[in-house]
Amino acid sequence: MTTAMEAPQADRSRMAVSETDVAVEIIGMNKWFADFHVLRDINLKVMNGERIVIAGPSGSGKSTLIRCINRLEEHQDGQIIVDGVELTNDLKRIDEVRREVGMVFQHFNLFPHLTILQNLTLAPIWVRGTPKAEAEESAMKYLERVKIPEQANKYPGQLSGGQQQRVAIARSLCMNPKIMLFDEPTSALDPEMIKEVLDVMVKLAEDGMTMICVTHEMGFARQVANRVIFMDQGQIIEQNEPEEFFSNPQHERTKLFLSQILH
Amino acid sequence: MTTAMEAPQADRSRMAVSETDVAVEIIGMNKWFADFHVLRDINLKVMNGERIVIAGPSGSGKSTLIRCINRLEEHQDGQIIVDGVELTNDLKRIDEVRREVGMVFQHFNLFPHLTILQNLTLAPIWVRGTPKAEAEESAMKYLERVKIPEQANKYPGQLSGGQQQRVAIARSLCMNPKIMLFDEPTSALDPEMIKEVLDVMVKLAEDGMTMICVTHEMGFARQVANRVIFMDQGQIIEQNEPEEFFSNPQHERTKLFLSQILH
Amino acid sequence: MADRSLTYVRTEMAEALPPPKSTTGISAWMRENLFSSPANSLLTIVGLALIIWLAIPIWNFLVADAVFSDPEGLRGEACRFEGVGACWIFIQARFSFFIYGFYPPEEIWRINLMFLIGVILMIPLLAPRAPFTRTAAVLFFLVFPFVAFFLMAGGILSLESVPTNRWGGLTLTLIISLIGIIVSMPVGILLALGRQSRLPVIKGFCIAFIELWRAVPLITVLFMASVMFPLFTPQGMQPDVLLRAIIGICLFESAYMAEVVRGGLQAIPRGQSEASFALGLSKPKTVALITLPQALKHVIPGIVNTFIALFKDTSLVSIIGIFELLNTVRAASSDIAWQFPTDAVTGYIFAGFVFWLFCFGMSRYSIYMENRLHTGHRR
Amino acid sequence: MADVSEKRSGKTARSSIDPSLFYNPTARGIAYQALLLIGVALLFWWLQSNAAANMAAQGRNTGFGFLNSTAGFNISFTLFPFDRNSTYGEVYLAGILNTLLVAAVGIVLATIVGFILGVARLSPNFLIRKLAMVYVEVARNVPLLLQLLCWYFVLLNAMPPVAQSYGGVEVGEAGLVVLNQRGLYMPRLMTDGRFIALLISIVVAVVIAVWFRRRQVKAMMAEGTRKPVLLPMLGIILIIPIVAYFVFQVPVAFNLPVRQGFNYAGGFVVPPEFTALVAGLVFYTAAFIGEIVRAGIQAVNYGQVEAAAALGLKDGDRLRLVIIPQAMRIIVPPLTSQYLNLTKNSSLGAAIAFPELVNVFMGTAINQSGRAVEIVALTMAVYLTFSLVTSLFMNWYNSRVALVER
Amino acid sequence: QTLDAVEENGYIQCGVTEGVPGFSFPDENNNWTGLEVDFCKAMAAAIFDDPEAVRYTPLTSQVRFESLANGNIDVLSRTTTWTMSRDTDLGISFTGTMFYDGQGFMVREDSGVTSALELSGAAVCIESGTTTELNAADYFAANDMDLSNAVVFVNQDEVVQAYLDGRCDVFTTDSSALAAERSTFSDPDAHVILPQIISKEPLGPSVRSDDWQWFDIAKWTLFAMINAEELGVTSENVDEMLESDNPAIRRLLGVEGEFGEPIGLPTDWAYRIIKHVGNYGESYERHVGADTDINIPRGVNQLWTNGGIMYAPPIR
Ligand SMILES: Nc1ncnc2c1ncn2[C@@H]1O[C@H](COP(=O)(O)OP(=O)(O)OP(=O)(O)O)[C@@H](O)[C@H]1O
Ligand SMILES: Nc1ncnc2c1ncn2[C@@H]1O[C@H](COP(=O)(O)OP(=O)(O)OP(=O)(O)O)[C@@H](O)[C@H]1O
Ligand SMILES: [Mg+2]
Ligand SMILES: [Mg+2]
Repeated sequence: MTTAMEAPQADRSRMAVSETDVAVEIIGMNKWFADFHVLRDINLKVMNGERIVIAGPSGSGKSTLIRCINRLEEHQDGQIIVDGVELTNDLKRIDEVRREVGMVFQHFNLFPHLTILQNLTLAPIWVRGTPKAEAEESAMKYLERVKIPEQANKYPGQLSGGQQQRVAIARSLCMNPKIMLFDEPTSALDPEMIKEVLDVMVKLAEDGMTMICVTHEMGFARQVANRVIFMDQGQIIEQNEPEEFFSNPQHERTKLFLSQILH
Repeated sequence: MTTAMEAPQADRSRMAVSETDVAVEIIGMNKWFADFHVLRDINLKVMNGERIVIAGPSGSGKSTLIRCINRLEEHQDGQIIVDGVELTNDLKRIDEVRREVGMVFQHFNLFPHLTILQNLTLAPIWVRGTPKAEAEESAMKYLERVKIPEQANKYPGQLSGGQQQRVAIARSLCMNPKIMLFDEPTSALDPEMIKEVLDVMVKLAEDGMTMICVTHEMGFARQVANRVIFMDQGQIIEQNEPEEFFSNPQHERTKLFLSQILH
Repeated sequence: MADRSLTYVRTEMAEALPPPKSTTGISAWMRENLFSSPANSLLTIVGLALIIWLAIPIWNFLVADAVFSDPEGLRGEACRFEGVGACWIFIQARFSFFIYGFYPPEEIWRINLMFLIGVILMIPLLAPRAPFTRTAAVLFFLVFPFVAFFLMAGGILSLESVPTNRWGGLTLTLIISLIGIIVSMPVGILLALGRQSRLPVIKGFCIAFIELWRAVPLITVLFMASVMFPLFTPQGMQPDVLLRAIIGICLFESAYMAEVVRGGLQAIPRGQSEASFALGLSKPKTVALITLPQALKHVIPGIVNTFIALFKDTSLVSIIGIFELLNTVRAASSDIAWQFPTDAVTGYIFAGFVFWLFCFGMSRYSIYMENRLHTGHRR
Repeated sequence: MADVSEKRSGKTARSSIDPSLFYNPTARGIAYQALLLIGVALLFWWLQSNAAANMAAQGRNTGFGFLNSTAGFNISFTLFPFDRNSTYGEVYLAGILNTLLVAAVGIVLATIVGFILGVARLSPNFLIRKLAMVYVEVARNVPLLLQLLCWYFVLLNAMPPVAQSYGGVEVGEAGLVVLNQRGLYMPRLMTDGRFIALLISIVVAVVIAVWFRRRQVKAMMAEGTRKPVLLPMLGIILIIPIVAYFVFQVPVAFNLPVRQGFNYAGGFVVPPEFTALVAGLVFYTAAFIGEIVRAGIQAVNYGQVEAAAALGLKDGDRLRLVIIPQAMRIIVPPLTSQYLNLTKNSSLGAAIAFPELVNVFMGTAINQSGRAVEIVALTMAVYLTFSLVTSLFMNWYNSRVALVER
Repeated sequence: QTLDAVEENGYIQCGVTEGVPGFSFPDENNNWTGLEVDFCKAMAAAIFDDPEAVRYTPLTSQVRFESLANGNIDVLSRTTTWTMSRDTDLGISFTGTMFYDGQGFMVREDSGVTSALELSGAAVCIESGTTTELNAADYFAANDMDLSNAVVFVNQDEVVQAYLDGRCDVFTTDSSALAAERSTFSDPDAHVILPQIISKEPLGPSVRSDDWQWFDIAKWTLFAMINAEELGVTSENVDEMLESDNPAIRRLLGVEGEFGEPIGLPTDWAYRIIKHVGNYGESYERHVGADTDINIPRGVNQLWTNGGIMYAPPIR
């Protein structure tokens, strides 16, 4: 049993994963959309500080899975425990979990009627009750981290896609989440912009953030993931550490999938 | 400045350019958009059967120049003489010129409410007064020439971009134009489709059509052009025959431009 | 993955299972749609109470306490008692009056014939992918109005002449709205084109015309038509009240139609007309063959909506004494022979239902067209 | 390359060539416009000369002087004292004010009902959703005039006659709130100039309350703690006027509705025509507003809601901070035109005897004075003004809230 | 000239009410009947010898004068009160009085009101655009009564409906119309018409002022009907009366003299009227008399010889 500790890359040395420190635990989870069994018998344990990449063909349930983690979708069977809180119909718990889990969407979903700064401070002010000045200060810090402090007073519509996605990441970070979820954060971007977003994500990984990413950027997976999970037809088909996963896939479907995307 | 006569390629041998046979002549032409001086002192002479490619950075006035040739834009100074007719405010002359000049647009601009066949026969019937049966017959001939006769009764929305652009070319040809203008005919197309359109254009060139093309397809320019004209900031910076133009650009701006697009 | 090994390969694929009982079936549907939360349950109860509170009296009035037949022939006496609900025999008895107004009974076949022709012509216009659309359009908009007029008015071909003050009922409602749409379409198109013109005088005129009529309520236009038009026409050349009302409605409706058409024209990309110019088509031909057909296709739903509004608005002509449907209903309910406690209400319900039927039908049609346009001609 | 950009600007077009005028687009343009002008001028001249001939034949006067002459009829419901000695000018004013009153009350109520409807149309509750749909489909597809008549006569039949008034009293006695077929009678405030002071104090109180709310919200954002807002606001609005009342010794007496003979006299009366007109307008317009609200909310991308949820914003905050501000941009322009429609539709009050502008001015006044042209023009001018103000507002709003794009 | 135009058309265009029983009322087939309709028929009879050569145009009170003045109709016979301003200012002229009417009040019997002077503060339903509105205001003001409760409708239909539904205590209009409306109520006995007549409302036909010949035709049509009653000529005995020795009757029936010529009519013009329509008394009894639902006593509308004020200048 290899833990993330033994991950080969040098830049991972800073993170500290301890066995007892479970960020997300999913046990025997099933989900249906009406009659369609979209997630089947999902079991997954993510440690604090771990970085998981989820890959798989379109429609395999990747998005649905990570949306279940912060209860944007409801599951019907099994358990999901996030940061020690089990997700049930209890609104209070859901709010609690969502405060600790940041999420970045494929289409950014910035609020177009607010400036960048307002986008960033909205949740800290109204959810955490942070004083405005303080929230703005920390927002500027995160904007600097994603390298666009000069855009603070513009509106989302005035930024490029890459810039918008970086703002979206900063917006999540402003809530000081313990876990970050990414749902194909780069697939709506032009090639030049993909890099600037990935850079930010790599930096985040280096800083030790627990991350679960749905992405097809295999370079990114190689560089930062502790584990790659491959899904098909709503099931986890295979998981492994990146090197092994890419060089030596076990399952037939994995092989097929990899042959298609790594040309 | 080399004339088209001395163009080296073998496949150009069929054309017959005589000095006295001027298709388009532009003399000291200037054009303004409100206060913006978009075309400056343009002088250009195109012989019958010549193929001109116009290149240049975005915003340099290429589109505006060829749109002046069939009076989609009005010029304010200088003379434009097309097929012996000077373009002035006289509606009759404009109609005359437009009948002899075909134009293909970047975004095809097929008429979505008409079938392909109706698109092709519209102008012959309503402008030339050709009987419908005859117009349809010749339309089918041109559709065969652009290799999509089987699509005649579909609507433009049902065709791919490349097919649409070929229809657009056929539509212009149906009017038996003496001169064809192309405004970046391939830049809205996916790579696979570019080729099918360029093929049609090459064929057209081989048949001896007088053509003025705005395009960034340098391969095409090399293959068929008699002359390449390079524009920047509303002026003709340099013109030369293709081999010379590409291998030995004279002007600083041309060099810069070529270095950018030929990687 | 009970023992958390990093490497995991699924050996056996999990089969798709049916969803748990609790998420399917009628009880799950009810839980989801009616009782998903305490607040939602409360709403359900309120909704149910509202339905019961409304439905019982409505049912009683329309059905339980209503008079459906009269063994002694249709007479007003049958409904003259306390607590009577809707008196349907009243509608039965005066039905032909509501539909045809004062039109001479022996000439009613002319109206029916006119309706028949109209409906036959409209089928290819409204049905998707029907043949002869163009022929039908020409016939409907250019020929049908004249045929209909001569059928209605008579006076030629040995048809007895029927003056306009004998026209009435639903027939008149339909006539007014159809004339309204047939006239306002071309006028509206011209105004919309004029509003797009770069010639300042033409543009200004069209804007002023459109904005004036759109600013004022229809009832003032009708009042104006009835009291002011006579002042502005030469003596002896007096359009009758109906014609004046129709002129007023057409002016009013053209302005609305112009705005609808303008919306369509603006949606056509400039490349379309440029391509047309480049082919050598003149400006009028470009408008007629390229821009306008596309624009009109885009705004069919808008046109239908305008027509619905116009159809409802025809009821206002009753205020200036024209016997369209609503006014025939009112006139009938003040008839001595049909005095009973609910005469007005019964009449209003009938008129309301007829209007509703037409308007609802048209709005459904417009939604259907809209959906079809979204998908139409796409791959 | 020659650079001639300084030589001249493009505005000075050259004209060295002079084609035959017939084919010159500029010349054609001028000709078309001249034709139109001449046509319109001829039409107006024709109309004017007909009118002049007709008026002369009928021996009629023209001009706006009649506005100062006595009207000689009563208006049953006015916002200022009006009797049969009032002038036509006052009739005009009374009509405008009544129209505005109906419009104002109708707009407020229709907005409330419409928003509730719009939200109900999107409710997760099946029953509520369908009920709202039935409402909308009925209200939109039946002519307003018919609805108004129904409301009016249903209302009259639902109310008791005077003798059996709700809250009724014996002849000669004064009631407090009385409801019957003649209207809703309420006490009317009787007071003198000092009452103005009270009014001012209420305005001041509201201003202070609004300022207070701003301050609290700002503090809330600055310090990040929730602070009480509603209760203190209510306190401010109540306490200041009460203090003012005692300080200025404002005399407050009420004129109560007294039963005399047929009816109640005195007090403030809301006639059933007003109620029916407002009810009908609200019922009808709310259906349209409901659809606008629904479309506005639906137009907000669902991703926005999800993003807000993912940030941990609660249901209410999501609505208030994310959905409503975005939906409002889409809702406001069509909403204002519905407001304008409601105002225009209030003219149907003429059919149920509510003395709004069209009824008293285009109806009664035109018949008593015979000044058709003047009165039609004056009436239309009012509605034109409404429409102009509305479109000015709409332009202003659109430019203010337009999303900034690249 | 109106007569020429009318003869050309082959019919008279007559403006009538939208339906007041007894005066002008359409049945299901749009056949109009009533006292005022008889006048139009009489004119048609005089001109065409055919009482049915009439086209009826129902008019609201707002549009009636405009319609006449502008030639939409040839004669207005629509419960219209003859007043000076209307006669002089609107381009129309009244041709005589067909019915001496006056504005009255109707109340519910159970209200216990017996006199109009008790009506202060009552809610009054009125149709707009009529003299009724002004008369009521004058009457209430003159008697120091309160008329702040007037409810004014554009259409008569709504006025009646609102009164019946209890919106008003009082319904006021010309007493003839009150009687006519009452006859349509489901319970006519529950309503009483108060004795006070607060205005002079001579109802009569009117024509445009610009055509004196047409004016005379209209005027003498009415006078012929009244004279016929006075002379005892009825539609039944008119043929026998042709043989009468009474010179007045002989002149009336055109046996003696050429009285039709100056107004462009044949000499037997009055004979035609009486033959087809009858004399004034016949018409009155037929439409509003004691045997009808309307039941308006003859009252002042009796001939002057019988104590009324109906009086026509002699034909001579
Ligand atoms: N709200 C929904 N209702 C019904 N079916 C849904 C819903 N959302 C997703 N699905 C279906 O569930 C399946 C899994 O969807 P999901 O979005 O999780 O796939 P994915 O792996 O993220 O695919 P992609 O790579 O295209 O984003 C798909 O077949 C999809 O059609
Ligand atoms: N209708 C117009 N009004 C004002 N300015 C215009 C107009 N059309 C073009 N321009 C301006 O004129 C300049 C030249 O435009 P043009 O379209 O001819 O450039 P181009 O060389 O074709 O560029 P591209 O390669 O991007 O098509 C640009 O700066 C453009 O912004
Ligand atoms: Mg996905
Ligand atoms: Mg270009």
